[in-house]
Amino acid sequence: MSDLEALRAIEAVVFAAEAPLSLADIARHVGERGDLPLLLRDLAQSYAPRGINLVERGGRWQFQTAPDLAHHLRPLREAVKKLSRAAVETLAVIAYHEPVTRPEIEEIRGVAVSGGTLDVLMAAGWVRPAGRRETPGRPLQYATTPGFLAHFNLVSRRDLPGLADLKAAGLLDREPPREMPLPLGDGGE
Amino acid sequence: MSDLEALRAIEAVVFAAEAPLSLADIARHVGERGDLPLLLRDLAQSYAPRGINLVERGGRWQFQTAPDLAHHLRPLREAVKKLSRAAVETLAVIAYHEPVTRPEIEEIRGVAVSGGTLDVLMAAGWVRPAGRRETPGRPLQYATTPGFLAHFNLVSRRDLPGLADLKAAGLLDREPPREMPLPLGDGGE
Amino acid sequence: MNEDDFDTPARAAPSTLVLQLGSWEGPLDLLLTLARAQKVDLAEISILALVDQYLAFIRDAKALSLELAADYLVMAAWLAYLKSALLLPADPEAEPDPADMALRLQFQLQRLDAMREAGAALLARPQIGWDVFPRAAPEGLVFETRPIYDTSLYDLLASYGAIKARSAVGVHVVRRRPVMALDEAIERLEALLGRAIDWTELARFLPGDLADESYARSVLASTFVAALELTRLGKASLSQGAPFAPILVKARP
Repeated sequence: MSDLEALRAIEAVVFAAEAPLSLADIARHVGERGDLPLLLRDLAQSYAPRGINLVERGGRWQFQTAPDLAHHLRPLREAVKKLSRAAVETLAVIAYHEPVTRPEIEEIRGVAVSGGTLDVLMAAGWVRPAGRRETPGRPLQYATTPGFLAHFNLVSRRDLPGLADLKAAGLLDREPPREMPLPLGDGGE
Repeated sequence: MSDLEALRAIEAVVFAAEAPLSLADIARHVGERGDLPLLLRDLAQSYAPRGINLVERGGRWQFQTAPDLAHHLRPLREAVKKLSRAAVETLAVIAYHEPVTRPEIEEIRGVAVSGGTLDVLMAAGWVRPAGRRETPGRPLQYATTPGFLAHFNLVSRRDLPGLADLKAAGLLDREPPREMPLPLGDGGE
Repeated sequence: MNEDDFDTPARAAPSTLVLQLGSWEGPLDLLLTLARAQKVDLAEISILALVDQYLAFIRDAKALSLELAADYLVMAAWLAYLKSALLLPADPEAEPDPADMALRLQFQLQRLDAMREAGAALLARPQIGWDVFPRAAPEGLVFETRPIYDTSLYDLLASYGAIKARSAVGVHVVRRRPVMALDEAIERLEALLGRAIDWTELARFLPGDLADESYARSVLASTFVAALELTRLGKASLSQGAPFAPILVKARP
C-alpha cells in the first residue's frame, strides 16, 4: 500500500473512532505501515491550517475543530459546566504533583478535600485512582488520565503550563528548598 | 472574511454537528458568505481524494469515511467456535433427510428446533432454504449447501454412511461400550 | 468553609481587608490573601508582618463577635508562637527551629499560590467542548468476528447416530442371563477346596469353559464372594501378596 493509501486509511480510522486512538489501535485497523508515527505527523501537518485538526493528546490521536473557530461552534453544542475553584485547584495539585495522596492534596491546599471534589474530577474522567503508596496506612494515590490531557489540549504532562519553572523553583517538592532566604522581612522590627 | 476562513468555519461546523446540516443550518452558524453552495462544492472536491469525504445527502451535508475504506473500519476476525449439540444434530438431520421442513426436523430429533439454531447453520454457510413444500401450510424446506460438502470432505451426499454403516461402526449403539476386559487372570485357561 | 463544586464565584483579592470569614477557604487561604496584599513576590514577603496582619484580623473578628472556626484559632495560636520564637534571641537548641518553621510557611504559601495560578492557566487553555470540538456522532470502529466452526464429520455422524438411537422404539426385554448363583458357587468351591491342601490361586477354581462373557463375569463374582463366605465360616483362608496380586486360597483343616 502506498503512503497515500496509508494516509487515507489512517484518517478514516481516526475519524470514525469513538475515542482517541493509540498507535496500537490505529495499527490494528490499518495494518502495519512503514512508519506510523511519521505518517501521523505528516497528516497532522496537512490538517494544521484547516478547520479540523489532527492532534495527539496523551499518546492518543483524534480529530477536533481548530480552537480559533469556537465561536462558530458553541451554539451547536451543549455548553460545558464550569468547575468550582476548589475543583480547579485540586485538579491542578493532582496534575502537577501526581501521583499524590489525599492528605498531600489537603496539606498543599490547607483545607480538607471534600468528597464531592474528587468525585467530580473522576466523573469528568480527568482523575483516576493510581494505586496505593507503600507507606504506613497505604494511602490511595491519585493521578490524571489521558482524558485530562485531551480535554485541556495537552500533548503530554510535560506541556502543563509553567511545569518547568515550578520544578526549578522547588515548588513541586514536598519540602522547602534549603537555600531559600529567611523570610523574616523588616516588619517585625 | 476570506474564502479560506469561510472554508475552515464550514468544515469545522459540519464536522462538529450532531446531524447532517442543511445550507440554512450552515449559514446560520458561519454567517452569510458569498456563495455557500459553491464553497461547499469546493470543499467537497478538496476532500474527494482523502479518507474522509464531504458529501451531500438529501440537501444536507456531512463528513463520512471514504466508502472504499470500510474494511479498515470493520476488519473481520476469524474465531474458531464449536457448534452446539442442537446445531450439529439439526445439521445431521438436514443432511440425511433433505429437503426437510422444520416440523420434520423436530419430529426426527424429538425436540423443538429453535430458529437460532437454523440461523447459525445458515450463517456458517452449510444450510440454505430450499423452497416451500407444496403441502398445506407450504412449510419452508431446508437443504445443505456445496459449502457443507466441502467442509466435511464429501463429494456428494451419497457419501454419507447409511444407517447400516452407522450401526456397523457402533454409532447406533445404545449400550455403553465395555472398555474393561474381564480380569480373569491367567489361571482361567 | 463552603465548597460548592460548581459556580462558586471567583473573588478578587481585596486591597483593604474586609471581614468576610465565610469566603475564605481556611486559614492558609486567608494568609495567602494577606501575603498577596503585602507583596507581589511571595519570595520577598515578611513573615513577621504577615503574622501581625493575621493576628489583627482574628482580633477584629473577635471584636465583632464573629464565630471563628477552630482552625483559624489554631493557626492564630501557632503564628503567635512562631512570632515570639522568631523575636527571641536565636536558641540553637530550639526544636523545631523557628527559622525553619517560617521557611515552611513561606513555602506553603508559594506552593498554594503556584497551584492557583496553574489552575487558572489550565482553564485558560483551549478546552474540549468549549474551544475545540470532537465529532458529535462518530460511526465507531468495530471488529466483526466471523466464527469458524470446527465440527468434524465424526461429530456429524455420531450425532445422527444418537438421534436414531434415541428415536428407536424402546421395548425393553429382560434377558435371562446365564449366571452362577452364590449358593451354587459356595457348594462348588467348598467341594474343590477339600482337595487343595496348599495355597492355590482362586482363579484356578474357575470353570475352564467361560466362552460366554456375561456368564464368566457372574462366575468370577460369585466365586470371589463364595471364597469370602467360606473364610467367614472358618472353612478357608485367603491371602493376597499385594493389591491386584493373585488371590490365594486354601482349605482350613
